[in-house]
Amino acid sequence: MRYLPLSTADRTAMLATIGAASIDDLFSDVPAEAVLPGPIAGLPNHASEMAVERALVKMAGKNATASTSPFFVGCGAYKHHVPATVDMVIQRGEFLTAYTPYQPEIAQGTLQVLFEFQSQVARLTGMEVANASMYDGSTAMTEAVFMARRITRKPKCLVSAGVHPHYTSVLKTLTRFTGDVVEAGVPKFTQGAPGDDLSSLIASIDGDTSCVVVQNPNLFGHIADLSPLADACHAAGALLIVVVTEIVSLGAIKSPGEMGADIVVGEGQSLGAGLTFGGPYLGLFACRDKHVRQMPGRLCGETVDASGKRGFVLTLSTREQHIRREKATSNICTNSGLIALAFSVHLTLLGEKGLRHLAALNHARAVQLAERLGRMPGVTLLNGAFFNEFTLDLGREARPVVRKLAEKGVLGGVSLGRLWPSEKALTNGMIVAVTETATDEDFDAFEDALDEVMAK
Amino acid sequence: MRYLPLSTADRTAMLATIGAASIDDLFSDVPAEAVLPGPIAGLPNHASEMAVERALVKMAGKNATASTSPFFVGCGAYKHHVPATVDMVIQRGEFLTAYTPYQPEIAQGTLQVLFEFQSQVARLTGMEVANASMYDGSTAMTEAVFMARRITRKPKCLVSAGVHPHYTSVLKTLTRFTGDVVEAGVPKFTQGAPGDDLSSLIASIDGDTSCVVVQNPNLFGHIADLSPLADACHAAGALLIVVVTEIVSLGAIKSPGEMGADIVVGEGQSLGAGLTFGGPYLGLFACRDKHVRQMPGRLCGETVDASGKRGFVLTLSTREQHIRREKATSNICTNSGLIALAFSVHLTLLGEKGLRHLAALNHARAVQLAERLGRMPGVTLLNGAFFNEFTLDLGREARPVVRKLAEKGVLGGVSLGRLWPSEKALTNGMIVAVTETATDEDFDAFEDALDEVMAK
Amino acid sequence: MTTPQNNSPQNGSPMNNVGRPTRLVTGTGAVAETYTGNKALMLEEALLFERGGLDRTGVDLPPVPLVPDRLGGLGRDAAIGLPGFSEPETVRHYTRLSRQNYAIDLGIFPLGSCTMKHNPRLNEKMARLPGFADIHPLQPQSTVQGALELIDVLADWLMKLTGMPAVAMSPKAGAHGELCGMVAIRAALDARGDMRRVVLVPESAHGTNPATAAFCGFVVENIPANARGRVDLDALLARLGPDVAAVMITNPNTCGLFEPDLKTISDAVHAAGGYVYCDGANFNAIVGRVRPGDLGVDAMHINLHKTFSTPHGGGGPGSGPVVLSAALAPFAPIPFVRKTATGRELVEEDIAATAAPDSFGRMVAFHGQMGMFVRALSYMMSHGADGLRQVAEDAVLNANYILASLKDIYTAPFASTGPCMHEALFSDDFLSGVGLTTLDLAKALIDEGFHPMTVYFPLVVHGAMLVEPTETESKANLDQLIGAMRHVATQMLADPDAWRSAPHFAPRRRLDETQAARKPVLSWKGSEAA
Amino acid sequence: MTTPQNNSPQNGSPMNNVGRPTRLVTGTGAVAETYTGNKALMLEEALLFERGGLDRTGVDLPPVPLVPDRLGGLGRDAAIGLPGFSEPETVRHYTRLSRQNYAIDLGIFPLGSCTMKHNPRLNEKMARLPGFADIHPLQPQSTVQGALELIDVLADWLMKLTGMPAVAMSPKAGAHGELCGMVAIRAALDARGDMRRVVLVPESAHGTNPATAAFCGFVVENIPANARGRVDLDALLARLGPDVAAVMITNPNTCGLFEPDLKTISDAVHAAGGYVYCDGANFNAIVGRVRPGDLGVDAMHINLHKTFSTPHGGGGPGSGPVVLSAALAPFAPIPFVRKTATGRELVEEDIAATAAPDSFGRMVAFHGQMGMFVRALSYMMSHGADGLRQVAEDAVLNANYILASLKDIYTAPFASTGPCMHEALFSDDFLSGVGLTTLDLAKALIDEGFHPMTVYFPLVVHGAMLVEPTETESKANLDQLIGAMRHVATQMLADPDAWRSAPHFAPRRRLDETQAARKPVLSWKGSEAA
Ligand SMILES: Cc1ncc(COP(=O)(O)O)c(C=O)c1O
Ligand SMILES: Cc1ncc(COP(=O)(O)O)c(C=O)c1O
Repeated sequence: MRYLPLSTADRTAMLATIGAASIDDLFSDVPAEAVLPGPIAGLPNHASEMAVERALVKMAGKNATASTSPFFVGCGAYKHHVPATVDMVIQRGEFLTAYTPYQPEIAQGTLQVLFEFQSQVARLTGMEVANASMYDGSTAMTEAVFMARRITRKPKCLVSAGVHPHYTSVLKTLTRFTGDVVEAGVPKFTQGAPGDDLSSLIASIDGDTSCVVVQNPNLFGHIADLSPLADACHAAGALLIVVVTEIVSLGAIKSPGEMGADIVVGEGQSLGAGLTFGGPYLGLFACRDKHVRQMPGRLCGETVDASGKRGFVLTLSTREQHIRREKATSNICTNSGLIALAFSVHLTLLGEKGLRHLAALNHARAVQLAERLGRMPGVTLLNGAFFNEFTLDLGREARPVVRKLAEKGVLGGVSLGRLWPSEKALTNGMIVAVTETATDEDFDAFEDALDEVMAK
Repeated sequence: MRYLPLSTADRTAMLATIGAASIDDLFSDVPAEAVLPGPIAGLPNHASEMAVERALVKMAGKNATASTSPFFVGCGAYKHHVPATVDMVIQRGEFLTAYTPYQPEIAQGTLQVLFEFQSQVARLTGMEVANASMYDGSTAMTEAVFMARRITRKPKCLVSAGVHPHYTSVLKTLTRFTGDVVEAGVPKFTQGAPGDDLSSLIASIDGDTSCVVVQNPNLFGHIADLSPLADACHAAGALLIVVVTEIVSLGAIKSPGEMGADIVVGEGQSLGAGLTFGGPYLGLFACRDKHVRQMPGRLCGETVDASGKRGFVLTLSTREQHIRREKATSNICTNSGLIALAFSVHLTLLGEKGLRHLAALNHARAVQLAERLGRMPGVTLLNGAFFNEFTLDLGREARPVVRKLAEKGVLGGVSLGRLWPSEKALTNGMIVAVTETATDEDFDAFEDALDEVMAK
Repeated sequence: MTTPQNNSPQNGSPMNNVGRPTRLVTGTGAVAETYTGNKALMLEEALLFERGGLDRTGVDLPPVPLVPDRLGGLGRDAAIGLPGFSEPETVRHYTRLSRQNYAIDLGIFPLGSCTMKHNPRLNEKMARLPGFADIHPLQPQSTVQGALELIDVLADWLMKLTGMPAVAMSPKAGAHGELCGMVAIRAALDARGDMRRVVLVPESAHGTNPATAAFCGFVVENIPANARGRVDLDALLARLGPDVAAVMITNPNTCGLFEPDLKTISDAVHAAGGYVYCDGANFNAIVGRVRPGDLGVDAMHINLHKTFSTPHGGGGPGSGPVVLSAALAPFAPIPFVRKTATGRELVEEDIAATAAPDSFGRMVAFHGQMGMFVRALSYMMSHGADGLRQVAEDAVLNANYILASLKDIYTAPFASTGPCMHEALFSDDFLSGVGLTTLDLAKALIDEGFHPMTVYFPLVVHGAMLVEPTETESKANLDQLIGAMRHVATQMLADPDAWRSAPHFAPRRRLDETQAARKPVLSWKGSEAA
Repeated sequence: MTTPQNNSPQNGSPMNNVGRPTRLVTGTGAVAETYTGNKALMLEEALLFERGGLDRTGVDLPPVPLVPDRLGGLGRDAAIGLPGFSEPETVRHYTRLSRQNYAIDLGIFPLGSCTMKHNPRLNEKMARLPGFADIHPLQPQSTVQGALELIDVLADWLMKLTGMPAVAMSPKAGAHGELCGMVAIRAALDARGDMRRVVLVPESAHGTNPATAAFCGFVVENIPANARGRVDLDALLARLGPDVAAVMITNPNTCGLFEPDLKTISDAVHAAGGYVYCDGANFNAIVGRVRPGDLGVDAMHINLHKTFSTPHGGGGPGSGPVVLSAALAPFAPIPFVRKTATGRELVEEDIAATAAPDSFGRMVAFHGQMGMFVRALSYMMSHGADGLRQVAEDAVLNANYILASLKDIYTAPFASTGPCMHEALFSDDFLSGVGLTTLDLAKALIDEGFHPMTVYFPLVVHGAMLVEPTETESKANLDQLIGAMRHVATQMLADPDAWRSAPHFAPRRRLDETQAARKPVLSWKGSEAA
């Protein structure tokens, strides 16, 4: 076995040192009925690197990859070009194979990266402080709602209908058992502003409301000014939690912080991570300084060493499970360290200049395609304002259309029938995402394929 | 431009420091008639990483890769499975982006690797000392012939007809101008021992002979006992130079050193390098201690530092061009450092145990296919003894057969019509290589395709 | 000429870049400090915010087509404050930072409870195959059959290795897996209208256990350990009753010991109407030799980033699938993969109502840590059933070798009770006389070129040192570690004062954690370089 | 218990693993040496032969089918002596070794004449596309049309950038390119039955120039440099005659200066019946701004591993295509790519007789450094014609910035003659008073975290220091280097004795090169560990 350094001779010598007759002696605590005589049946034995590679390459070959098809799928995961430098950095053994930086003297690399990452996320979201990452956007949102409850000591959480339905159901899974009350709306196909109706959301804020959760751009790609909502929340002593699933949008549109958010959670996948069928992704979590001690997750802070040099450490860990146990702000331990690094490297390569260029490019390309498809017979563009994603009403059930497009080699978007099966009113909706990776040829292929499918 | 750190402001500030009015002032030595007004015409301007990647992926897509076809092509370059660890190591920036170790205090990584590489090559070839690599096997062979002339002070070099014809023509290119006399034979299709006839080679050794160059296994895959040839050379005061193009063979067959070689040159591509359409590959060069000062190329040696710790340095550089200039043993400077590292990592992963297993596997698989194809009507197996490569007489011109096999998606071997166009007697020959990567399905596909082609 | 001024002394005496005077240690002729603060290959690196610029970038992008924007007047006008680097500066920034880290690729990383084993690069290569890395979670399922196959095959391995009938794949890490398991237990209780809410957790448990139980509304009660470092069986049995929803137990436990009574405990808990959650973080000790299913466990998470070699990445990502008993299986979260006539499909919202009526819902958006799944399967296929059994045996052998080789000097609280499993537990009692602690010992090991063991965990042992070598360490490496640990301990007892200030050779000396927490500086507040 | 004995002191006083006593520096309380010899992240690493074993392996292979062998009785029986490592030990061995290297990824690497610029990782990614990395040089040409296209496109870039009508792609490095060019000149002379054999080479030339000329049977004569560091035009013109076959000239030359008279020289050499070989190693200074073809050059090699960013890999591989004038083009080596009606083909042995009757033959087996071709083209396409011009301008700007910022302290032999090109030349004359040399200065820079410049080359300047920053260094990096160089120089003049023993912080102190050469130890002669 190529991964096992011990030779048979080593094993014998070591057993002698230990004073054990056989390896079985070391497992003497295992009750007889649980002892397995030999390798577990029904599983293959060890295999060469060649053989494993052949088998996995075969499996991988059965999937249609984003880069080899005209690709317009979004809804919380976006295909962006990740510079080759990003992968080179995260493959450095010193980053890839390190553990959580528990011994700061020999983990300054990871720690400085986390400090820079936290700073980048805080600035991007327009907040004062960000943590060292959560699992992903959906779990970060749930943590935010719990944090709001801890801060406001109120039970009710209002969730906008524009929030990604997966995110909302993750929240519901846990609130079933925590006594939090969740009121989540149902999206509408309002021409010009698909998704939710902020004014009615504002109307339903009351004295029991701990927080309002809203996504911007929302699931349908619509973008809104959240300032009135923020004011309403604050007037009622509630917190505004803003979810961002396409982080690149913050290179073009006002940050949640600028619009008055108290907590910003996001999915960082767009920068550095790639699609990878949904994971590992990157949960972003940012808030105001005054709330930092109620924050979940790890935090890296600046300090000095014994000789006066600047250094970094994990800090405020009295919030965390390994110290506070059942009183911790969260149970999270392992987070998304390496993806945070990838995010930070990608954002460092972009810089403000590159991020703004990238965001502008995404938006302009999306506008081009939206207007082009919007002109097709039977197709209605629902969005007024949007960033790089928009919703089309196809005037017929969208899910079969998406499948037929795939048969033609075009990955054309996400049908609301898949995401919101319970809402029949949405079944004609298809959400289309456009990034810098889509070429004019991709646009043509999409329009032609859609044309053919709609013709039938 | 993403690779250029200077900003316009930087440039202005620096010109000021220099005291130059414009960048053109710095090029004032360039004669007016040679000054280009602007970017060179007929070439595109800078492009995004995305765009470059798209263009090159398109080009790459036009080639049929070895891993995706039943593959049996050899003749000096072999498809072996390279463990993923090898590529990870050579991508470490500290190895990949270092220069030749001119400052040993901060190049011990490269230097220790070279020392280990030299030791591995010496042991593998059965010699006492090896250098830090040459460009490839063909150029190493030419250097060996020149080294033999320096040692023996004799003009004539006999080249076996079993030597790869590319290698022989590289030698001829240079000897045209150096006064060395090269006598190279023409291969025969001798049943059982295709290639050269060692006894006639022995017969042609005379007092003017500086060296005899022989390849083992030879171009046709045939392996021979070189001891008689070695004795004959030494009796006549000539050196025996042995060329090895499939280095994995030395895990199964007697080393040139054991058979009396004075200089061993080889192509190290089989371990670590991959096919890469012919380059970069790895020239191996080994000899006896007594000849080391006539050796070409860099050498790494052991020494101690000022505090008594063991360390390594480049040594015996008085042989080299940067010191001896026109009297140097060779003009080589940059060699194949990183490929030597890849070779060394792969061989370290294998170890003696793994190398012998790999070699035995290659041989057994080759025997299986050779006997299977040899039984096909109209096909004759020419080899008696061979390692992982053998020659078939197809009873018809082989080159069209190879092309037709390719049309059927099988990369079936190399036709002698391509390598030895001048020798019509060889045109029916096809050289087939078999490595650990070929599966039983590949064998079936090859036989079926050959069957169909031959049927026509 | 501006530069020399920029770099020259602020005052009379020469100062280096980081503001420290550049002394020459007289006599030795050795320069103790350098102008740059670098020491040959030990390189200092400024913050991105100190060196980068808002006008700098390391990417080239196609021009933006000129179209009227549709941002609804919500364009971002104010500067964001994100400095950039050119590509060469970026590569260097992160490469230099990486070199300030210790890692498993550099040497033994014996963090108890963390299973820092070798991370094969084949896994990395496989995870990067476009067929796995470049597919979207919401693509039509017909276009991702290979991905569903991989998840299904991995699930099969996990069920067979644990002897459990079901597995939930989507949890993102161990603690998330615990949450998934405990939520399943809550759902099962609710389904039968059972209001019991107490969860019993051993004192020695990892912090995530009580935190998780509390996170989904349970009330946590500790149960003590006995003198042999195992759960106090009598205390536990005594506490069982109609209010006890579950027991959370770690096996092998966090003292590195096997819980011999687990089966007895499980039976008793089941008899009392509760469930047994097993923390599987230490599965590496028994994989292929013991199936938790045979011990009566109802739910157990598996850290793919421990037992199955996916890299820790400096803190994640992980992956924490949870195997479930027949009693909990119906409540498993969506989505999950199931076979169909033609291939495989995801059970998601659209068909959940009929295909998984009792499912408690989602743990996460999308389908889990695909990138980790590929790595873990690549690892499992490489080892195979035979190799995985050998993994457990070598892991336990290595730990016992360390225990046997150090227990004459190091206090080994439970060594008398027999062999340990995959990790050896020591304490700093033997240093109490000289006023040195586990911390001092850990920092001394840093100078010796090792990552220290887990310190001060588990809490049940004062000054704990938990050493988990894993099976991927050679005997030679263990001998060097043992030699160094014996040397340091011996020297500490002989000359204590020399050992209070380690590390001396690391990029930083001991860091002031108190100051960091008292006035937290958690993000860059200065202004950018340019 | 065997281990502690293995590791414990050989005598009374504690010894560490590498046999040095473990002193405690009293007073400071600092441990000066460690048991392991490691110093935190600076890790010692034994030789493969000391740690590996003949029975150890880091690969798994399918079983060998049982067939009678056909090795003709030539099986290898005796042990070879090749120790192996498991995969984890292998990864660690090479990762630890790598950390003892300096590299461009760590910091500025200002080796004059070597053009150590940033190596983009996009190039690495592209070179690893299976379509380029996994194809055999002897596959039927119909199956490698994309590869032939790449070579053809790259050739077109090289010809346009140099303004030359032909290019030979197969040479494997710069020196090999020189050889190709000089052989072409020999072939051209022979073709016209011309027996001239003298090649004129400036004293300042790189060693490969005279070595190459001699290698293919020419007689080398040096020509002197003038006071301005350029070729002495009069001396050269005076020497021209019927016996002079060629002049080998480097432009910009190895003093980092442009040869303003090259066109004049070329015309004179041609008039005298000779050829002009230009060493293109320094092409980075003029790419996109000057085309050598406009200066009358007949042949020039281009180091793709310098100007076009392919990595040096610790000494190679490189790639040295040679551009050729119309006069030499017919003699170019085979193989080369040419367009056909349907696509592209290789002109090889089979059709050479008709397609390339005057070709002098092969330089190498197969078709050249494909892996480097892909990287170079990826780089050229990224920069484009506009970016490449900027490359030359920034490279020259950076070098002049260094020259201007140091020449008040450092002796700059030719600074008075005007700006330099891509590299700044200094000498250690300014240190002669204190008995310190270029070597001492270089070693001091190692401690400061920089790779030293090229030292003692070119030979025409005593104690030369040739500093080539390249265009991929930021102003901030240059300022730090300048600051450090000023600091070290100032300190050396102030307190010379402190500076004779650097480096102090590198993995090794100064190494004994004399001993290495006097009794060479060039391979491991001991026996393996096990
Ligand atoms: C015993 C134990 N339980 C649970 C966990 C939590 O696992 P994770 O960090 O993957 O959330 C850990 C990880 O350190 C652990 O050691
Ligand atoms: C001026 C000059 N000429 C020729 C060469 C030789 O190039 P290579 O090392 O690629 O053979 C070099 C490389 O150092 C050089 O600097």
